[in-house]
Amino acid sequence: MNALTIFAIGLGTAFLLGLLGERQKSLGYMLTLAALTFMSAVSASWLVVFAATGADSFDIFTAGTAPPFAINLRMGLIEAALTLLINLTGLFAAMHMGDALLRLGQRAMAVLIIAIMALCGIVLTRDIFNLFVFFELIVIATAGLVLLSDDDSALAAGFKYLIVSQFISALLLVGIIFAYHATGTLNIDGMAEAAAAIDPSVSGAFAIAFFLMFIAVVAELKPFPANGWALDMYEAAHPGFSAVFSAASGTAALYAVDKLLQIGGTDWLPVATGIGIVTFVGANLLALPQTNDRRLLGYSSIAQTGLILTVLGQQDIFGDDYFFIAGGLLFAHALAKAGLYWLSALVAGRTLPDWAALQSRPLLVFAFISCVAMLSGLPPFPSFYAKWELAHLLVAEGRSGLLALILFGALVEAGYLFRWFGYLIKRATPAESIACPAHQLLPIAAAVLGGWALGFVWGELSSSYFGRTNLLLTLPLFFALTFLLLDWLPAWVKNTLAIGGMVAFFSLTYAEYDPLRLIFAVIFLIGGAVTLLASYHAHGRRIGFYPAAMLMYAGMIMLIRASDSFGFFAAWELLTVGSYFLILRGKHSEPHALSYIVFSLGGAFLILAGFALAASAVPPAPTFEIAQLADLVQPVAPWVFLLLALGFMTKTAAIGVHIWLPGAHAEAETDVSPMVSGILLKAGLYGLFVLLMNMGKQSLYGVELTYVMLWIGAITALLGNLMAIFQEDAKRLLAYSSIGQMGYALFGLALMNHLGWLMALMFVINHYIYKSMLFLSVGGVAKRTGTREMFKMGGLITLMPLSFIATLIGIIAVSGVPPLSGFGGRWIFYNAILTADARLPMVLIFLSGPIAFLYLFRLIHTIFLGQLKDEHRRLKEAPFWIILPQMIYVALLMVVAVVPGMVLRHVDAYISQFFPDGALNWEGSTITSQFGYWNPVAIMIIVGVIFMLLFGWLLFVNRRAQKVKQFNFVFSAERPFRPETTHFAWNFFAPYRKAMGFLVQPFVTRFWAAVTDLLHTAADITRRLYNGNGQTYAFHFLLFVVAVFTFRMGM
Amino acid sequence: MSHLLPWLTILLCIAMLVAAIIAIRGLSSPIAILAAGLVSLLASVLFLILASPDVAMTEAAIGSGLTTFLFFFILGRVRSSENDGGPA
Amino acid sequence: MIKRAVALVLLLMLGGIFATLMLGYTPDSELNLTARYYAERTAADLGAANIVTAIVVTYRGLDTLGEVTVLFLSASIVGLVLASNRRPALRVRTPVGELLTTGARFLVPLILLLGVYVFVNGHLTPGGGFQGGAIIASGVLLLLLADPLRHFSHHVIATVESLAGLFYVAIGLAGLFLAGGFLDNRLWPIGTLGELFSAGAIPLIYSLIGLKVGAEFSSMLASLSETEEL
Amino acid sequence: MAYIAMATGFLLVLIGFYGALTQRNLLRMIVAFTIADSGVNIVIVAIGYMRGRTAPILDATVSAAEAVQRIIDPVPQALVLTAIVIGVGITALMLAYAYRLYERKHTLDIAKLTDLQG
Amino acid sequence: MDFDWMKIPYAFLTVFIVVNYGFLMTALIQKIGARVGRRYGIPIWQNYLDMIKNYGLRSSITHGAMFYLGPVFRLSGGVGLLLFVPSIYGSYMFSNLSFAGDLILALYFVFFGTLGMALGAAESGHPHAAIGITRGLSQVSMAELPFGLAVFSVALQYQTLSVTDIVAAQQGGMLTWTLFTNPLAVSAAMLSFLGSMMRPPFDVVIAPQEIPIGPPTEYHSSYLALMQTNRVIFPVAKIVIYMNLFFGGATSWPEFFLKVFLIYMWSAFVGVVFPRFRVEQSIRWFLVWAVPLGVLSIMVV
Repeated sequence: MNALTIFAIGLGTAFLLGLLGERQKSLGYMLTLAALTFMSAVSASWLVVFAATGADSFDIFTAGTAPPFAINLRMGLIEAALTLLINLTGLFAAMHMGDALLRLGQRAMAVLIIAIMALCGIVLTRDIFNLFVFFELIVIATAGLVLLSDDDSALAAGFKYLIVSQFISALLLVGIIFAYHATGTLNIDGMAEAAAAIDPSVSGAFAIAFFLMFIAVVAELKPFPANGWALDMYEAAHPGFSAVFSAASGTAALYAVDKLLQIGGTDWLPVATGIGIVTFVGANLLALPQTNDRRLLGYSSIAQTGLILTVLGQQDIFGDDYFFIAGGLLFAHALAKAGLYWLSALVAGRTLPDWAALQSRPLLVFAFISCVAMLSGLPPFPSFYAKWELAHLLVAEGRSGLLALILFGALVEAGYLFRWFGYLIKRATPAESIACPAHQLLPIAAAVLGGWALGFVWGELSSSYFGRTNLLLTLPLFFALTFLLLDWLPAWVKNTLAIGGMVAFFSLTYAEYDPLRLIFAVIFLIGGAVTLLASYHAHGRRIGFYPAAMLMYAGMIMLIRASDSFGFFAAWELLTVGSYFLILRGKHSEPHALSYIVFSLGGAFLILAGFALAASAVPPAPTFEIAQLADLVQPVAPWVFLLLALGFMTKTAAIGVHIWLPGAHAEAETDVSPMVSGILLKAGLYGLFVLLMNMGKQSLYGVELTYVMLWIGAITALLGNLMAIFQEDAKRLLAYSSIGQMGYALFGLALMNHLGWLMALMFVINHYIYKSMLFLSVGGVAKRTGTREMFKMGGLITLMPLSFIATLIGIIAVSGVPPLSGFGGRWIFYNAILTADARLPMVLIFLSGPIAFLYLFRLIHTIFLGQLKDEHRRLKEAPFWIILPQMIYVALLMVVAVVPGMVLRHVDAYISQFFPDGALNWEGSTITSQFGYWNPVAIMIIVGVIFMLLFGWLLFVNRRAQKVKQFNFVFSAERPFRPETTHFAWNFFAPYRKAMGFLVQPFVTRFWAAVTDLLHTAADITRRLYNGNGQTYAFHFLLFVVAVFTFRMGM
Repeated sequence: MSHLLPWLTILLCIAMLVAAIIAIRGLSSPIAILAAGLVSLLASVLFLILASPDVAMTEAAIGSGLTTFLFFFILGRVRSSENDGGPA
Repeated sequence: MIKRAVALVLLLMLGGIFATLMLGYTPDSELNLTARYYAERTAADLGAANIVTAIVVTYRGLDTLGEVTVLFLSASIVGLVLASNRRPALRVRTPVGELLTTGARFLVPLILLLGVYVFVNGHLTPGGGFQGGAIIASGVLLLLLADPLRHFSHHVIATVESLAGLFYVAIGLAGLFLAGGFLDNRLWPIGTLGELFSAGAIPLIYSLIGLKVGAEFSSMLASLSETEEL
Repeated sequence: MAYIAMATGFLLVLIGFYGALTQRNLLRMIVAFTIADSGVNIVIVAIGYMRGRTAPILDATVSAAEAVQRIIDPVPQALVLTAIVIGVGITALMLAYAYRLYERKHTLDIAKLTDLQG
Repeated sequence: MDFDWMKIPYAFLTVFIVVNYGFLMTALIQKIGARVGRRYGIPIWQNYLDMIKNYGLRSSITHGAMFYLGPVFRLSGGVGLLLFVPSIYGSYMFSNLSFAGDLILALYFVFFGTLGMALGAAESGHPHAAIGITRGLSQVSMAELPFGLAVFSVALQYQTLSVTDIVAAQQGGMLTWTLFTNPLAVSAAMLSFLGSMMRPPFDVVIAPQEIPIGPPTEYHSSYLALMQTNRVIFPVAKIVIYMNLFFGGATSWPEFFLKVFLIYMWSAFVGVVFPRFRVEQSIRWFLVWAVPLGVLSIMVV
């Protein structure tokens, strides 16, 4: 079907609607929908033709004469795809705005159809003046469609829009006529050839003419300083129409700019990039302090258009990946914005927390989060693949400064979008529940399903062009997403399914891993399964828990199995997102989950930049293998190492980037905390292992990077443990202790010798076991007592003996007291530091050893020992399903304590290929290093024998011991009457705080708070730019024109 | 007559600029609108001189005719509702 | 005061840009590529005497189609904008001057005739659909001024407008299937240059445009007058 | 000749913009825009003008054969036709908006229509 | 280490000797302290009387399982520490159960006793016990740091983690003792020694007047008896480590008794002179004085 039929049908229906009387409104509405469906069908048919045959685009002539003398349209793969997007957005917008259209009658419907037809015109036409006419059509149609909204400020917004459009059209007309005069033709392709022919020395006429045309069309894209008018439109217009305005007209204007850039040639590309990047970063920054949801969406859509404009500006270096990248970003933006705007129609309140009304409908929440994920470029969606290629090509061309800006903008955008998601999930639901009639749900469903489908398509594209894996087809992610469909099942069914799936996957694949990866695989899968056992205690359906958990585990196992950098990075982002959803489930976890996602995404972007830098240094193979990190050469290698190390350290919460961990782990649910703390932190460690394994020692400006990591590890260990001492909340104490332990592991890794790595691995295993156990036992106690504050508990040893035993064993293991496995870690540590060259950081590690013992004792003393409170007298033991994993862990600890060789023997051999000297040799039950040997079995026996002897002796002597209750003691010659008065728990280590308190001031938190405040105040200052007066917006536009002109002439 | 043409155009242009300035800085709205109409009329004459009759006719019919009328119509509407206390 | 100063500075800079644009402009002595093609081929291909009309209607037919839609849009939007406060026109108006009513009765048919003449001879003499339509609209305007109480049936204007639009699109499509391309005027024999029935479909198209533009302007004026109240 | 016309056209555009930027009354602003539009139209037509040539109408005086040497560039005129009509369309729309704004907010002063900010 | 069974009776013998020596020595030291204060002091065999009395008491109360295990942990910590380190260098009989890697084991085994004591006392629910534990843990944790640094520098110096080898290296007469080869480490260790001996400058843990004997407040009869035996064994065991590491170890029992007595006198001597530190003062004192010495000893070796 010829593309012109789009125009014919569009106009025909519009005029036909004029015929219908007032009464046949519904007939008119049906006609409108039919027309829009037909137009979408035409472009869909073209898309199928081009996608199938891969034919290149061809021209359609009008008026029977060849192009330069008549207007021609070009229909190609890109045009077909864009027109399809525009028509579909129009169709769904019409469906969504049904009631408004019916209220305003056929004229409004005619205006809508003509608007959509004009947008298709902009995409198809190859004639400059025709482009101008269609732009004017859009201006008038937009001004008209703004009336659909019932908000009375829409009129003012429409008028401001018209004012600025007058300026734009005046400049555009002058530009066109002078360009015509200089080149002799109005056809874009003709003009392009003629422009190339004109020698640039005559910089006068044509360059300025092109400048005017270019600046006018770019102004349609609402660039940052000059877009006050657009924001009012977004805020005031009917959400259905705002979707069209941001998705469809944004797309059309972008493609128009792309056509213009063909004429302008390469020396105009930097101008486009400059405007684009300023818009992207500026709009995102200004979106931070926004409270009105539609205005925020307005800012976000302007930012995304700016990003795509930057990509347009870089098209010379992208070659044939250009449409893959620009298309990925464009479609993700369009679908996400349309979806979000349509969602905003359902929500009554206009501030962000009002969106909490969506909580009652899980499907709408899923729609919201898919749109947010699409916008921030998270894995399964097209923008993720596009972002990956964009980063790689930018760095390959040495434009890493631009990439840094883009990543900064993307981080800010992710920040305010996930903050919004946090409000949606956590805030109190407002009174009026949302009414969602079918005709408003269908468009949202279409947008979301479109997003996921495009995610699959882009996956196929990226696997065929670049050899990347199509994420949606990988087994773990597929398994995780099936849980989305099974979410209506009861929790225990899903739990069994999950555990079964994980164990099955492990049994299928455990042969492939080398010893190091095997340990991590065991922890992630088998460890995950054991931790999931604790989830049996929850009854009901736990909507959203299992998809998130499975997403996290899928991300982790894919991380291990990833051999190339793309798989690694995709897995990294998957586990980040999965863990974010898990953490967000906690009752008060909203701010912490937000800081977690922002830090993790910041780290992920660093890793992305690192891989891009690495890929640019290596000859361009389709996929950059992780192993290739090893042969990076000097100028690039230290920077890659720095970026990747920083990225991984955000995940292991090294000091400086640790502030998200306490909140995230403490506020998470009972069975989520062990998962997040025991298992997730190991992903960061695995990253560091891979990095150090491949890149070894690097030095930047003469500074040994591994030495710096050594110090960071030592400081983290000390401060992590020190902060843990002063915590009143049990889970926060354990969270800070995780930071400390991770500092230990980082220290071990950074020692860069055989035993250091062995110690780190020993730590990985030990830390998983006892941290999960401690979190579970504390979680069980918190569930029973209802509070996490330690001074409110006390004396629970009699009521919850099993939890006590688990915590006791955990404490002995963590503090490294001989019989248990903790001592093994310490022993290897000693041997390691004897051989290591750097000695000063050891001091901090020595100090953090005993300090670790302090806060652990505080944990067990305040919870289990001391005085039992009256209200806890009738507490039962923690639920069975929380106790069971703890007992498994106790048994595991015993096994690892007695026979550490079973686990570490193979790993020792594996590490020796990196560090041949200093290997331990294991024979029988003794382990000898060059300094001494350690026989865990013998120690266990000796200590056991002495212990039993004395215990027997005491039993014999005290046969008739009289059991006395806790409360029965004399205290300064009186019998205490209230247990609370004698339970010493509050500010347990007061002397330590007096002595070492200065080390624990929250410098880092204050630093990050200062950074965010800076961004917010900057945004608030610049926000005053938009004072609502249409004339000032006209001023801004002219200022923008003059500024870009001087910038261009200056360049 | 053809040698007179350049002088005629100059005169015409000056008149147009003066009318435009009046339209912008004019005291009351009606005078401004009339001045704009005048600018449009003079423009159509200028188009004739520049050998484009079609445009001259359009400018005359639509530019000066209809636009000026639209302005007066709206001005009338605003004026009338102004003095009788404005619409409810 | 600062606003004026800033405005002046800005416009000076813009003026600078325009000045450099103008200095770079050299009127070319020969017709450029496209203009020469039009000059040579219009008479032979389309048989239209007025080259500008040929360009407007056939060569850049899509522009004109867009053009007409612009008017259609602004008419319907003005209707939308002003429709919301439609009051029953039950007002008594001071009787209109004698001179106006009789003059109107005499002049209106003449104006309509002139309008029709203009857009029918669009392809021969200067002028065409837009100018003719405007003249007809001014005729309708005169009627309105003369007799403000006359209630123009919106339905009539709307049907005229829509039918004209539909026929225009139909001719375009016909051109696509029968003749060379969309909006091609060689549906009918182009006849001899200068004849009334020459240049294929151009006269038909232009008269349709004339009717449509006239209808749109008058609907705009009618909706404006409808909101008239005491 | 063409220079004079073009210069006046540009001056008109500048005057129009100045008016649009400084006038607070909506109607006066729209008047300024119409003047800017006329200015632009004059510039466009001035571009097409060639010295010593006549209008692009083939009739008795200008036969089809010698048209190439005699007529001026018809294309700008075709463009101006459309530009004028579009200009009118937008002006009509702005007037309707201005009226509706006046009706709803009882003021024609642009500075008072600033309820959407930030 | 091939585990030969003959070591068990010898280990019992060593424990028996050390226990008796401990009783007599601590009584003697207290007598000396009293005589310095111009008091007559307690009879030498006072400790035996206390033991007999405590074991003889018929009434014994217990606050729960962990309370019961507290003293057991404590004493097994003391005995274990003693047995893991060779008392007499060179003699097969009295090298106890020591093996090559026992230096680190000894360093961490000290915590075994402290942990047990703390848990047991906490179970008693007595606030004094809890306050005592806090003070004890804070102070000991900081006191351990210089000692750990000293041990590490010694290990670096002799490149071994076995106590026997270290003692072997110091057998070449007085001048080869670590005291002279690595004075910084020894000074740091001796300062930290004060911290862990609960003698007056750092005895705020069991501060007799403020919180009557701190953690073991609720213990009496046979539990207290066990603790008493540990109060005797543990210092000796700790001194044995100091002796072996820094003062050339003991080749015969009389040399063993003399050196242990002298090292014990060092803490008693300092204890009598200085007033009691609060916990944060003692922490700061260790940080300012002892830790820099330890760090220097590491850097120097």
